[in-house]
Amino acid sequence: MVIKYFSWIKEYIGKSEELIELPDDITTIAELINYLDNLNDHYKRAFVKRDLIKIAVNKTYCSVETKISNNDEIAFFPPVTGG
Amino acid sequence: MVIKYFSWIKEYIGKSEELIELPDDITTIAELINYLDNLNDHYKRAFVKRDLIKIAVNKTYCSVETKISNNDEIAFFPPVTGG
Amino acid sequence: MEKQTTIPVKINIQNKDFNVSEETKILQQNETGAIVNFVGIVRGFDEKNNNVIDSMTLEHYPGMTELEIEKIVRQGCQRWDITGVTVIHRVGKLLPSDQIVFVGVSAKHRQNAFDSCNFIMDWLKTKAPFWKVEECNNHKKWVNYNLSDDEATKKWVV
Amino acid sequence: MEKQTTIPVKINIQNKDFNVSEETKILQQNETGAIVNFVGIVRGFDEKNNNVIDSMTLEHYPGMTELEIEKIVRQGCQRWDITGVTVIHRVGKLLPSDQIVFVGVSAKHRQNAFDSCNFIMDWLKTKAPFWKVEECNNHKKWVNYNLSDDEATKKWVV
Repeated sequence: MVIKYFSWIKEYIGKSEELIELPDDITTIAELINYLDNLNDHYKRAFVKRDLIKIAVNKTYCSVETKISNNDEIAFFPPVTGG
Repeated sequence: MVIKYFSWIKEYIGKSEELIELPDDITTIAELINYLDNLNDHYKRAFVKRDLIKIAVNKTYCSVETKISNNDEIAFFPPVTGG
Repeated sequence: MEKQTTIPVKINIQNKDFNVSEETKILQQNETGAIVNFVGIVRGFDEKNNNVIDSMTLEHYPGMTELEIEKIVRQGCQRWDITGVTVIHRVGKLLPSDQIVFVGVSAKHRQNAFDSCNFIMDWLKTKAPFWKVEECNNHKKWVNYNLSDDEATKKWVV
Repeated sequence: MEKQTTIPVKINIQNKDFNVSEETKILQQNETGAIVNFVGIVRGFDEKNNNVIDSMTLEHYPGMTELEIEKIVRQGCQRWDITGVTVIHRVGKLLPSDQIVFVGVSAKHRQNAFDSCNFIMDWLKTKAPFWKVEECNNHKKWVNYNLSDDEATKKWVV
């Protein structure tokens, strides 16, 4: 699974993209966030304001309940500020 | 008094501008229109749709009740179609 | 407190064409964050009468046209917080797809630019003394005004 | 009857600047009578935090940005009778008074151009994945989103 990070989330985690092997017991975005949150303090800091964080699966907005699989591209980013 | 005509009113009357000496008994636009209307058929034809005609005194919109004097610049024109 | 109304305003009635990029640059002031431009284009077909148009000629009432546009712009400046306004209207003979009118407004914030540009354009359509005559096969026809243009101004009545 | 939605649409995410005149010309189609352009400008001052800005850098999510803008444009095409749409958004480093975003819409009639341009801009602000970081004295600060941008989209809910 590819995970992409943008803006200050990218800076907190220290990378813009990573490839992980999705553990079998993780089936939703909410579970993935809990998994990442427990990896180390960088992820923990990034996901502190998790209610604010926007999520995309395969480049489409989705919610924490969205089902995911190992072939998906996940992205975590703050509210957008273009225009 | 200068009177200006625009668009199809100018064409009906056959001139874009004329200088007239305002008769003493004419004090409003309504009276001026009646006076012009009686001059000849060209004016009569121009003023047939008089409810439609817009009036300006000294380059400001006004109504048929507006008081006028010999120093004024009067204009008669159809509803505007710019833009 | 009275609203600031001493912003740069440019009003031109002219035969020659205008350049939208240049006008956009001119509208930029210190605090500008948003610019909304309206560009009117001569259409080659008169929908209402099902007529092809070869050309169109615009006449206006010199002096009064500028005064009326100034009044509209002043109202726009009082109603919205904007940083610059340009109105350019062409007169004389124009061909289909020619640019005919430019209304550009700059503002700090975008909704003020959108609304004031829309407002100025709507009122220009019903108040500024311009008249169009359409030419087709050496036949000319004065354009009738649109009732829908009067309707359009109603949304600005508070 | 389904609305015609096969109009020319151009969506570009790019580093380089854009030319408003050229984009306006491209928007002109056969039946176009009105073009409304929105141009966003980098401001040199952050009002909310009382900060001068030296420069700003924009990043985006390649692929998703284009998809989100396409969705917004498609909704605009279904809702209004329009003849062309162009959206250009710059990324990378920009300086105060640089042009940052262009949204242009052409239509037969002006109100459709005004409303659809306003609609596309409002939704772009809340949906298109771009992020701004402001630079000042070698210090950088990610721009916070504006609650007022969410509010702005509410006027389009029918």
